[in-house]
Amino acid sequence: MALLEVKDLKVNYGVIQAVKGVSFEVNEGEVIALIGANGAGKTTILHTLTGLLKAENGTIKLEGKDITKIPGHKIVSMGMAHVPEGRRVFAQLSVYENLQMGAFTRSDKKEIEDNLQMVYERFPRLEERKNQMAGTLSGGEQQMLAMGRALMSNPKIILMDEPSMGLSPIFVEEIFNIIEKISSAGTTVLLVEQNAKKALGISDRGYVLETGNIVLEGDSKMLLNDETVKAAYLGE
Amino acid sequence: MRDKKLNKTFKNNLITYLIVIISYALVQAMILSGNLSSLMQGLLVPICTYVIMALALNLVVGVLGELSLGHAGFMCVGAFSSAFFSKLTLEAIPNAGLRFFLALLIGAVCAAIFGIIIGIPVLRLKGDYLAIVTLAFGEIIKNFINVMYVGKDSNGFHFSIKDVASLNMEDDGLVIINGAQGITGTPTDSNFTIGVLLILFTLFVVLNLTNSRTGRAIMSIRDNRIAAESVGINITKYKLMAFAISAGLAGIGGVLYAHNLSTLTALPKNFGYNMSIMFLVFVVLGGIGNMRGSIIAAVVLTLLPELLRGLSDYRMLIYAVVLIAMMIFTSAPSMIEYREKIMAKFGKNKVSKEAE
Amino acid sequence: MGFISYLIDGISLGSVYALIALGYTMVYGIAKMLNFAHGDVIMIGGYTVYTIVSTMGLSPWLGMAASVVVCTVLGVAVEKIAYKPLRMASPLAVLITAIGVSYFLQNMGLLIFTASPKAFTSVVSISNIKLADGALNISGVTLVTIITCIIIMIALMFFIKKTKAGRAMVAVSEDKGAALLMGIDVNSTISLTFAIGSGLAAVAGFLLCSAYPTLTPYTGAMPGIKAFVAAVFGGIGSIPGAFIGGILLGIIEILSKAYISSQLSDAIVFLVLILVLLIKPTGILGKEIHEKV
Amino acid sequence: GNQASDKTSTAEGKNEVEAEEGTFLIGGIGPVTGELAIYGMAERNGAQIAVDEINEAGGVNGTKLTFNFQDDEGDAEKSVNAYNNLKDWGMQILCGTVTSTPCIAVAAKSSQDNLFQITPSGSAADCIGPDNAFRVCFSDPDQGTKSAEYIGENKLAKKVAIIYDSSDVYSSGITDKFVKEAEEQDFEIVAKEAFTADNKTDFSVQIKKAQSEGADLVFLPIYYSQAALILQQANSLGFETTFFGCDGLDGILGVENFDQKLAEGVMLLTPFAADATDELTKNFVAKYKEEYGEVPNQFAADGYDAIYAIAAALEKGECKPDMSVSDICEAMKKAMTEISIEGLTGEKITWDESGAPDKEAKAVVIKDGAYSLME
Amino acid sequence: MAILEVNNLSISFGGLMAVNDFGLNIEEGQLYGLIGPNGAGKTTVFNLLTGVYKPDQGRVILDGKELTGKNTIEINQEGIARTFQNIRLFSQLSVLDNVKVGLHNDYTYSTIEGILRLPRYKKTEKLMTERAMELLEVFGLADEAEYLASNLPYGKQRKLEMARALATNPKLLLLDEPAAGMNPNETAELMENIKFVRDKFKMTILLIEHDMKLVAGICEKLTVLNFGKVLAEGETSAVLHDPKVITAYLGE
Ligand SMILES: Nc1ncnc2c1ncn2[C@@H]1O[C@H](COP(=O)(O)OP(=O)(O)OP(=O)(O)O)[C@@H](O)[C@H]1O
Ligand SMILES: Nc1ncnc2c1ncn2[C@@H]1O[C@H](COP(=O)(O)OP(=O)(O)OP(=O)(O)O)[C@@H](O)[C@H]1O
Ligand SMILES: [Mg+2]
Ligand SMILES: [Mg+2]
Repeated sequence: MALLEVKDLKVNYGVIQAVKGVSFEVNEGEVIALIGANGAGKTTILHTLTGLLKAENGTIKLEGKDITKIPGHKIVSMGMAHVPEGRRVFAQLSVYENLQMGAFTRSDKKEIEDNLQMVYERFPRLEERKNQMAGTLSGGEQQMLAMGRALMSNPKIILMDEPSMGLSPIFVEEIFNIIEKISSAGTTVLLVEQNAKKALGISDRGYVLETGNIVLEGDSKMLLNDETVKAAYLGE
Repeated sequence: MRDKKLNKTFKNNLITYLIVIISYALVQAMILSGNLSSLMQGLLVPICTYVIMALALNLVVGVLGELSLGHAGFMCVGAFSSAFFSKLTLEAIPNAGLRFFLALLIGAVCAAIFGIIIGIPVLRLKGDYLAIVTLAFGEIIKNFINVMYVGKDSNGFHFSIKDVASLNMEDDGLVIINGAQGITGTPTDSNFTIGVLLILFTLFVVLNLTNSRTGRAIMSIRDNRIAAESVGINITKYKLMAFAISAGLAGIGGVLYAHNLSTLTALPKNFGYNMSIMFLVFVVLGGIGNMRGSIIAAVVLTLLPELLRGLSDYRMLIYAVVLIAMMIFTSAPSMIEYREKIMAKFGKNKVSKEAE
Repeated sequence: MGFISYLIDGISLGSVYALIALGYTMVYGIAKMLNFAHGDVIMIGGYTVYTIVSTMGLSPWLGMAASVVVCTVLGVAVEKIAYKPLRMASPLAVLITAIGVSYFLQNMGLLIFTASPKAFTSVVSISNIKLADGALNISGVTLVTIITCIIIMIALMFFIKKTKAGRAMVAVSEDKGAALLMGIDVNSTISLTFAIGSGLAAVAGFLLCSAYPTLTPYTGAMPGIKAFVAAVFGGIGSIPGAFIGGILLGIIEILSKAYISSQLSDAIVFLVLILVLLIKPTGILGKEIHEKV
Repeated sequence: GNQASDKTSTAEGKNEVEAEEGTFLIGGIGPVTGELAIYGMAERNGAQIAVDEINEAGGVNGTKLTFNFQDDEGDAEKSVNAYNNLKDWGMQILCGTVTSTPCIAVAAKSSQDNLFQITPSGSAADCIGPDNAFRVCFSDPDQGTKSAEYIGENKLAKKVAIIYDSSDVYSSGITDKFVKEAEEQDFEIVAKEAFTADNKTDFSVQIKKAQSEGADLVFLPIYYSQAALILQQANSLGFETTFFGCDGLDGILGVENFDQKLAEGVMLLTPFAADATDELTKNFVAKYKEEYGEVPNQFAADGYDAIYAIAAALEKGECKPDMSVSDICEAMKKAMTEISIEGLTGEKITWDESGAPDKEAKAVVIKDGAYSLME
Repeated sequence: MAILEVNNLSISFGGLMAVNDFGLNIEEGQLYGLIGPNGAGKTTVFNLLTGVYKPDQGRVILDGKELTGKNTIEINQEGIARTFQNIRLFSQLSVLDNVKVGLHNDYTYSTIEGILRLPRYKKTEKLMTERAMELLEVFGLADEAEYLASNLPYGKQRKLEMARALATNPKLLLLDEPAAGMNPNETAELMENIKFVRDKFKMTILLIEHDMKLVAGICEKLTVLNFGKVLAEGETSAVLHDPKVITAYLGE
């Protein structure tokens, strides 16, 4: 059984249909890449998965349970975390407080503390800046914070929306390393990326989205060598 | 493409002007044929006043993007300065038209000056802080007029903030502004036609301003102050300008108001923050930045309590309920979406019919 | 002696403003909306106590408890019916709706309780404290109000900083979407905010009416606006700011009446407010939010 | 979005009172919502009682009266709207308006229409500016002057403090004249402290000023809702003095749950006292209580008297309901100066051409929780 | 002659030295890159150059003119225009009007002329529209001229910001991560745009970018910032092979 299973998902903004019947699945332990041009509907899909948007049609199943109609705030404790596009850190709160916010649904103090240390280990910069207001962090720092915050809920599956956007080359490497580490630590990852090359490089399978439809799917290596993908997304 | 856009704004504005003009013609026709009730006839000038106020406020709220809770104050300045003038020159200028025209100028200019004075804090403050300062200004104006006594006798003007007695006037003296009792005996120089002309004037100023270099500068400040600065827009200048013009127009509204009734007092009811809030209701209900919407909202909301008279004691309660319901209907995202969908269906049907 | 006695009067008046401002600022800080109907919830609270204590002759404690319950339920109901549909709409739309609610409550009060003023029986039975041989007089209500204010202020700050629900409120106030992603139930958090805000309004209601014991359907309107001014003065959204703003507003109001002009005191109060905001554009304790470019 | 067509559909603004053929159509205007609602409601109720009485007794020369009261929220503009609404309804005589500023605005309109107007309680001098406008109550200047005279002549005080509402036409009107008359009288005004509509809960400063200036009388030309607060606050400040007010103070004993001990010794110059023992008052108070569950105040009495004045003038002027508004007005204008009525607010009230009533002000003092006439 | 000369520029926030003794020399017509790790202070340098922040110390000289201490508006009029890392468009204005706001100071008529629609209004507006359309053409935005700026797709929004900045007719154009959020194809197109702008308008351009393909592809010289300090500067290829830069920024 797939960990996350999406069937015939349609999402509208008013009269505009942004997602036009998308089906895909994510198996436990996989890293799945969702690539596509600007405005293809990637963010919209992620927002629908975690309840920020309502689906017009279709079902979303997490561990076999239909979560399509479940209110968004209950989804985190079911094991799905989301690193949103544009980071959306709590600007007026400190780095530490932001991380604590990530563990909102949990109550085991001890484990939260362990989790925090794990995040600090992975992102030393966050520990250095733990008392700085998140709003004044640089772009890259905010991205780390957003990932750290999502990890604080100890999720089974983590959705990441363009985590490499605006990061320095060394950091892009770093982020993808971290994603791999997160994955090898047992967390399933659904990764939305503009940086198709890197995303397909670390993922097991990939889906290509174009104007609200999945036009191509398959093994990431296969996609990397696909001529149309090369032309459209890899800039080769 | 470009021409299309120019045409579109032009068309849109033209429709707005036409709505006003056609409404005017219809109402005139009804008056002439004796089909308009006294109540409605009496409401015509007040409606014009509120339409002007809504347009003026929309310039600040919709175009400049700042919240003002003090427009009743500008209106108050316009009303009192012009009523003062008209009462004073009642005999000196027997021609009502000329007198009213001069009163208009005086009211607009005085209010605009206050607009600039208020504009100064506006430059430093944002959002709710600005709102409270405009509210404060409005209240100061009201409070001050309530203790202002001005009289004139053979020795000239006398001024006091204590009482009539301390004006120390000769016996022939005429008290013009009598504290809380305000000004009585202002000539009723305004009428519906003048009101509509003033609406058209206000519309002309607001719409043309918005579609000009100045208007773009003001709107760029609204949309993103930092970016506006980065392309060299003088924030101070344009904010002040928007405030001054808006205040001047509100002053015109005040002049119209003052010359419709024979009494003018600066009570909380007429010129308090509640009135400013009422104007804000017009603007928000009509759609922020939407001039035509402001006009319609001002008309509807001025008529509504009068139309509800039949409900007697429940009148204002129902009014409140209707206001809330209208707000939710026009602004709730779910409602907007719902309306969009219906419109889309409607539109589609039309298209497919045409295709057949 | 005169000055000190005026100062005490100022603090008495200010403490009432402060108490109302706390509820205002709390709702503003979290829900980011100016709940212009706050003052009218206070009025409903006052009438509830009046009905139970003076009309039905029951105990003031019961009156106060009932008032808190009534206001809390009212606040939550109003939020659900009138504000919630506009959650994602422009803040101005919500402001206007709040004004509609304010009209509604006032006219409701008018229909139920008529326009005739009712004399409120104070719920505070502590007698006045006289200092300096009776030259200085601090009323029992003032003492209770100030102490209540301080307790509420500290409790609110503790609640927001330290409790889970409090932190949820902060997150919701910053970014509702991101808060949802943290697993926070945004709707019930906002309901809770209104519940607390309205509960505070009830407390403000019976202390306001104890200090100034006439009750009409419009009792809450003016203090509501003053408290809004106080909250902005102190830095809207800041809880200690509301307290300080309220007290200062009261003091300025009384001193300007006493030493400058009772006719122009409104103007003077507002003038001081403007000057303070010009020097400190976000109020006394307001955080200056620097936008990172 | 067409404004004009909106108007047509409602041109005949709905009105809950049927305009009955063959009756005199009397309109009333005053605030029944908003902060001044209490005055408008009292007046409406008082007038309604009078109308019912007259109709029960067979009407005026056999013609019944129909009364229609419209809300104006105490605002001049709304008042003109109410006036126009009543005109659409067919009003022939106006009993209103309740408050002064609207009254002046409406009088300007009614004089254009030459429609007879009598205001029960519009006390500003200008309320009866046009010659079609009359009033029942005393004028503000009258009340100010009379109060000062009364205090001076009866040597009630040497040092007088005034607390008044500087944002209110009524209150500041009385104050002006009071101060002026005080110069002629043998007392000194030691403090003149104001409050405003936006600032009427805390009176500690005003009271302390009066107290520290050693005022032995505090003049309160204000309405009773604020006066109740002032009395309470003065009491808690331990300020014992005489309080003296005008007709606005009437009603203070009717405040529900009010501690009447606080009002002990308060004097007021008023034409009406609900505790008066004459038959007329007793009857009226009983009826009012039965109908509306409250003790009537002076505004109710003014409304009642206004209707009786209208009835008397109609009778005297031999008006018929089918006469034109203007003819009725002319007849009544003349009749008004010839009639004399036994009212709640005066024993023999007569009017002169200016429209002002001639009646005795009664000075009453509150003793043992009741009004009692002073000599 | 250097068109931009920056000497020991510094600013700190609280205890943090965000920019520390920063210096920079750019020749006229150069395409210059400013790179460095996240949080190194690159955007802060832009904010200092454009007067958004006031430096604690240091000087900025543009084309021989001292800019230190001037505010944003004055600096723009002296000839520096910029784009923002987090896009800042006039979202409720049309694409065309966004550019016209940029033309505000070069094409003038008075408010009165505007309200009364006098001939100068018509003439100037026409010229403005022509000029704005020219600029939009450069970035391939002409077809979207009537769209609301907020309705443009992300990549086009970035281009619109550049067009708007160019409209102020600057001597120096600052671009903060122009390629962020673009896919490789869009980036390639953007590189052409930037080169075109430089050649056509004889513009000097200073840009911040993390996309090394773009940096290596079009920048002539680079300065690398690390912890607010200059880590390296010089010819692009040399800098990109500097081991210090590789460890701090590029990675293996
Ligand atoms: N709030 C909204 N209202 C209306 N339309 C929207 C809204 N948000 C997104 N859209 C539209 O929905 C479509 C999909 O947008 P989405 O943000 O999901 O794309 P994306 O694939 O994440 O793109 P990007 O790479 O730019 O993040 C686009 O056409 C966009 O314009
Ligand atoms: N207003 C501010 N208050 C406090 N610290 C700030 C402020 N602005 C920037 N900083 C800090 O200064 C440092 C430099 O920030 P800056 O935005 O210039 O980085 P950057 O080099 O542009 O990074 P990126 O590539 O991630 O955008 C960061 O550590 C940031 O947290
Ligand atoms: Mg996206
Ligand atoms: Mg940056």
